[in-house]
Amino acid sequence: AAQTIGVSLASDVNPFYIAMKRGIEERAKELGMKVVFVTANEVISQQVNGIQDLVARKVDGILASPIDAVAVGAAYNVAAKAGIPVISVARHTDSPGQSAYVSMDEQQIGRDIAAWIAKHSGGKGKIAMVAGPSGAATFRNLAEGFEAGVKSAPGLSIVYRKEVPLTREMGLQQAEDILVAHPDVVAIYGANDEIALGASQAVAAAGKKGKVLITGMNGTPPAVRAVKNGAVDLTVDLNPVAWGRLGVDTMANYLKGQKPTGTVAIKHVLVDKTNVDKHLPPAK
Amino acid sequence: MTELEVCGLSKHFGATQALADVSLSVRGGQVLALIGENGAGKSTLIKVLSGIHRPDRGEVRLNGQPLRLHSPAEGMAAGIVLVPQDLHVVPGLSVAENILLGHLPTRRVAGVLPSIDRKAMRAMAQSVLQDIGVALHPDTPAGELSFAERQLVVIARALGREARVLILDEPTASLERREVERLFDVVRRLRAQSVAVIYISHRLEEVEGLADRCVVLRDGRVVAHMEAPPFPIGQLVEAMTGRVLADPGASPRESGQIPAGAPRLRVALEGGTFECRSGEIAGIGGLLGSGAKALLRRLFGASDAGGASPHGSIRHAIAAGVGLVPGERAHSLVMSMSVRDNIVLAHLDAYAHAFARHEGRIDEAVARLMELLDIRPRSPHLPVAHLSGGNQQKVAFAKWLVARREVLLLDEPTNGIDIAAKALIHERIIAFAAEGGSVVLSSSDLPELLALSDTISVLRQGRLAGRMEPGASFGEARLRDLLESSA
Amino acid sequence: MSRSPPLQPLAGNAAAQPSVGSAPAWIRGRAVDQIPTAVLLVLCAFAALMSDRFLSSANLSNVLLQAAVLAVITVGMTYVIIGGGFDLSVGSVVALAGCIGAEVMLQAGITAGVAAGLLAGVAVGLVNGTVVAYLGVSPFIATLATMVLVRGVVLLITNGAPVVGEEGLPQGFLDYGTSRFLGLPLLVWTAAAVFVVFAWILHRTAYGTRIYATGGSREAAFLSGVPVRRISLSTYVVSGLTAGIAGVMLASRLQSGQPTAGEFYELNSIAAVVLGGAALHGGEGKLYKSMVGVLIMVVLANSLNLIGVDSYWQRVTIGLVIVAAAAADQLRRRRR
Amino acid sequence: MSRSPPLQPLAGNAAAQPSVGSAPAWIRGRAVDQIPTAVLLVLCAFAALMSDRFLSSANLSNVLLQAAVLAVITVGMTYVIIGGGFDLSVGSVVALAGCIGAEVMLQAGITAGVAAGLLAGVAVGLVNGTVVAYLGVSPFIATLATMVLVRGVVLLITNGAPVVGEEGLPQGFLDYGTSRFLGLPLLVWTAAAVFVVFAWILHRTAYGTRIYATGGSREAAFLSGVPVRRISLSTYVVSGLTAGIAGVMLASRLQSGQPTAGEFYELNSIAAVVLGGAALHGGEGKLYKSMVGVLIMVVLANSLNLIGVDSYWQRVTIGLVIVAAAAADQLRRRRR
Ligand SMILES: Nc1ncnc2c1ncn2[C@@H]1O[C@H](COP(=O)(O)OP(=O)(O)OP(=O)(O)O)[C@@H](O)[C@H]1O
Ligand SMILES: Nc1ncnc2c1ncn2[C@@H]1O[C@H](COP(=O)(O)OP(=O)(O)OP(=O)(O)O)[C@@H](O)[C@H]1O
Ligand SMILES: [Mg+2]
Ligand SMILES: [Mg+2]
Repeated sequence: AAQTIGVSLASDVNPFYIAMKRGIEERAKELGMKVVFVTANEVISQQVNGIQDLVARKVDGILASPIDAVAVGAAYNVAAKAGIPVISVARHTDSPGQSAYVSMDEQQIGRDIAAWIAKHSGGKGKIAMVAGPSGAATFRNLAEGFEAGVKSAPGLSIVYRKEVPLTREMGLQQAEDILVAHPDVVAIYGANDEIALGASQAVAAAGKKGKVLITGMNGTPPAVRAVKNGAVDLTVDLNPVAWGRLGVDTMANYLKGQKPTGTVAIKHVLVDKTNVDKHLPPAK
Repeated sequence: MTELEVCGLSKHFGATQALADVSLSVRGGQVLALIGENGAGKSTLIKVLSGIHRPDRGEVRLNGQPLRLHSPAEGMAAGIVLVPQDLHVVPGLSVAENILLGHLPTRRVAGVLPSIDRKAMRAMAQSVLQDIGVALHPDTPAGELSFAERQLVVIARALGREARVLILDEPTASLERREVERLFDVVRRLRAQSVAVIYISHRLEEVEGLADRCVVLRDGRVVAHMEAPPFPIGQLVEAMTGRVLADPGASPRESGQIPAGAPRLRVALEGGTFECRSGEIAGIGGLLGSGAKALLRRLFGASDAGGASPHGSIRHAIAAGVGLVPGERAHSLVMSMSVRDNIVLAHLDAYAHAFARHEGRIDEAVARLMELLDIRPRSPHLPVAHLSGGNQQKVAFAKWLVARREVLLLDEPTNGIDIAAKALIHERIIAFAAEGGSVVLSSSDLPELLALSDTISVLRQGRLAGRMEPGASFGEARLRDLLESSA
Repeated sequence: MSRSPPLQPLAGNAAAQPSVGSAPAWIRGRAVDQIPTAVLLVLCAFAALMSDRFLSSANLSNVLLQAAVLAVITVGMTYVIIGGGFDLSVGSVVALAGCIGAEVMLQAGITAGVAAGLLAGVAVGLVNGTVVAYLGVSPFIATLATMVLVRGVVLLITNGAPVVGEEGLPQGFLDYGTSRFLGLPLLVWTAAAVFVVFAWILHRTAYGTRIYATGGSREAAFLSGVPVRRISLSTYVVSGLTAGIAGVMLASRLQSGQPTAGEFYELNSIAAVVLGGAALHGGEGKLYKSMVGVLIMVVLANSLNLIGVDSYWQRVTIGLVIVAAAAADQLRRRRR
Repeated sequence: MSRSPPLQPLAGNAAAQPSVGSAPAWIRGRAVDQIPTAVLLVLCAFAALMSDRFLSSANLSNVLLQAAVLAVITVGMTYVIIGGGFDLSVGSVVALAGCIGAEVMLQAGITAGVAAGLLAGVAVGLVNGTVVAYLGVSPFIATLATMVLVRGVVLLITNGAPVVGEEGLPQGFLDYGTSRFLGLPLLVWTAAAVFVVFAWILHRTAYGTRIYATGGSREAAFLSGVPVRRISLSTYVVSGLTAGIAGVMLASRLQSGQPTAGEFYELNSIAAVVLGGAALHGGEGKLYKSMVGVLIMVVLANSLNLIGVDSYWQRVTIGLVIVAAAAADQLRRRRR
């Protein structure tokens, strides 16, 4: 019988995970494997329940992007006890139940964004941060890396910091307030592309297009297009589709007995004006 | 000896001075009657006495000690027990639980776990109910009781407490003579046990029969003290209203004419057909829980009343000129809405076009009716919840005078209404019938029922159990026979 | 049994009319009715004190813009709540209307798109109203269910991705979201128009009175010939319609149909209505007061951003201010 | 003017006692009362049919484990709702109790940690209860405010990061979250114990009856000498306490104090109570029925995962099932 992989992503409405889901589905089809998804919506206990449901369902392997590093521990252990391998994708955990990790270095991405801003702002000026949802590990790590990066550039300072849900509306509303409170910001850091796209609208409406750097993250197609037309200045291509594919490959190999050691890394790429053409989504 | 004194009490609500410098006292072994027109401040006074309202000024003393109550619970702890005018029972709880709510008997299971002693609770409830001669099952959910039955539960609730001062606010408003008599027996017994009783009623003949002393309130002030019976009704009325009324208690209508013509209303009941002709006042009599409310609702077209309705729906009934004054004010009035909006609610179509209400015409009609029925205070924008009980009842009646009606269905229409206004409403009812209107009148007040009705149908448990036609024997004795035979 | 001296007429008779309280009491009576407005003014004064940018015209127009969408939703929510109901589905309807509107707009033009968005809102309102008024399901549970269900439908329709098309939404529609008239954004004018129309209906027509009656006492309304079911159904339709309008407005503001748009609008909108002094059991409330409630919510968030309060402290502050505002408003109802 | 035949004694007299319906009616009466249970059974049957793993003992214990935390929260929520209130803050309290509990545990041991968690819950309950019962603020707005405020406090305390310490939480505590007794997780036993204790209190003691009275008719209860304010305050304290217990339980399950834990628990918990047949206006409901409501919610989510329904369709399905369950439950109340 075909092997079944259970998948527990952190969210099913975040474009990043939607793209990852596509990669997983594509690759599993190519390999003749079945996939079933359970949903978590960034709610930790729901993810733990979902993973346990997958164990109860006796899937052959589980791919998960844990919302929190510690909280899924018990669920991972249940899977391990049932002899089901769990591979973390994109977000990691310290659980001994974790069989492998397809990783990203969130802190490093944050530092890279800060360095990019330092370079393009001439190393001077005020920065506003619209960080991701409170308490979410990924965005906490990103923000920490970013703040560390800003600290190492003496001319830069963070004058505004707010944690919000990852929606375009929030990006828009926050940027509107930022531009009133700090008309002289040189850059707005957006925790993801949706926030950056919302911020770009507020900046355009205030007639400051091109005068304020806007950074996003995830490399979603609308954001890459926005980089191309200058509305957004930077996004980070995490290539979630490839990531999903790699997750399935890793799992397939694992099930065949080729156990990877430690982490399987995937690279992130900063996308700005200079390299955007290579990252543009294919026109339909 | 218990003595409750009230010294210089004042209380206002917004612009209304409900009590102004009221002083009185009552001793154990006395029944003090408190009377006054609708809105005179009677309920407000006893709400202060029992801890529901805090006074603005003045003091209440119990046995010489100043009493500062913050809730009825504290009042009860001090021995002051109230039967309020607005009947409140907890619909989801049983009769027994309602009666004993404030002091549920508790036992310990296995010597430790606290638990309600349901057996004791039933027994205690049963004994209080028996005291007032009511055959209600203690396990019946209170929500299923008729209005009068709920009134009895509320009375039983008060009688179940150890009272030093018992306050009754219009306890008999929807009770029939038999229950009234039993209640009086209990009150007299308590008086003999030297409980102090304050008794509020608009049935002045009750005051005569029960009270030892009488205080008259008008516009929040004490206008008369009478220290011993008898209390001639004429004098009481004069003190209440400041006017001399021409014998308001007299029977205002000559019954005995059944108008000719086909019945305008006709419904088949178990046990016979109920009919009412044009120009007829058809009385409905019945003891506790007789099903009068259900019959009136059915005549009105309420879809939940069971049985086919003549008009199909309330909307159609209203359009055909039918109006209903339900026995319960809460079913008739939207308490949070103004007097004005309540009065026109059932006739909005006549007072509005598609895009706006005719505010001017509404103002006119409302002002006219408030004047006519003497609804006080004369502020059309006041929420109905802020009116006194009797004034609310007048609003419930005014609702159907605002547009032309063919049929009026009245359930206890004068419940809680003072004697002058009652005469006025009787006049209106009679005039309405004289102009060819049909009236179906259900009332627990037998004199009222007999005085107004042309025919009286007796209901028992929703069945038509008998009918009294005009004639020589049309009268109280015969009606009583009908009501009580086979009951 | 001697008769004691009868009738002792005491003190001077009061007039037939109960005496009217002193003027100050009257004024006090009105003033406490305006507590929400006072709270709003205090908030604004405080914000102006703490940040000199608060009163800048750019920021004030900002505040109105941010309030516009919530205000339109809250118009419908006020209808539902006065009618004795509750609508948790408005946030999902905002997303639905925005996404369907955007989708249709891409194929058939702006008018068709807007119409489709509003229709989608009305459709959900009809479902809510039918389930509540005719099946008798508790409004909370019925609209919680449609909140989840409609969000699912939006995600299915859009596959979870924003609706923008290849070339973006029609320019005319984007212009609507960014243009101004007499210095104020068109979106603010739209909200004002919606307010005026629905305030008239609620406060000046027979239908409006019937909504109050239905919410105030279903039984009494029923016995006064008010078609209570139809009225309560209609309030959900109004709420669906206004949420639909809000969804289209938000789509123009976000230049796309967003499947995740509108989250938490339901709670904010209900909070605004209650802050405006309406009772959740129905029968009470005024539309303009709900708008004051909206402004309290929006000014609060805006001013905390301007002052630069930390995100976590913002939550604490918002919680405190809401409790304080609501408690102040209760002063006027204190009795007993 | 002839006298017509008088009294026509009709049919047999009914007894003084209201006549008792026929046996079938009685059974019918009871049966419709059990609609939520029937819905749960149908759901389970359907799940068993669609997935052969549903009835496996591993999965059933799974379901109970997943239900445990929500069940404990719902115990308190049932108290609040029967008492005529509403508590939106429970989700935030779960996070607060978990984080404070974990923090204290790391410093002062398990017992102190658990006590601290429960105390934190009780404290929030006291605040809610005071604001609602003594300041007279609408429960919706009061607990919405504390929901936001407490979440802010949690984030401030934890700085947004999970509480685990260097070495993780004490082993004994982690064991509690994973151990079993007689084949069932200790967490399930905890929930069962909480249920039994609070069911006794609610259904067997005078205090319990007073809660029903307060919710059923505040006015009647007040006039009967029930200290309605104290009773309604106490229900919020119970809700805070059970949310605190749930928070500690969840922390043991998540092996950490999570500042974002508990989101949406408030809505799920209220939904469970209402699905169990309680009325949001208070005075009605049974604790075991609320537990049936919890199981409906949990089985629904679990079975959709087992069957492998797409997550967007899951939302649609959940919405439909909730409406259907609630509508079925209304059959028994049909009137007007
Ligand atoms: N809660 C309230 N808010 C505002 N006004 C009130 C309130 N309660 C009573 N009033 C006013 O106080 C006055 C006295 O009312 P009260 O109920 O004491 O009259 P009452 O003598 O009991 O009349 P009735 O015979 O009609 O019951 C009335 O004018 C009434 O409108
Ligand atoms: N059609 C009926 N068949 C049997 N019982 C009935 C019927 N209608 C009413 N009852 C009984 O009468 C009680 C309620 O009736 P309803 O409220 O109509 O009476 P009512 O005449 O208004 O009573 P009251 O005068 O005591 O207020 C119920 O307890 C019910 O048992
Ligand atoms: Mg009174
Ligand atoms: Mg009656």
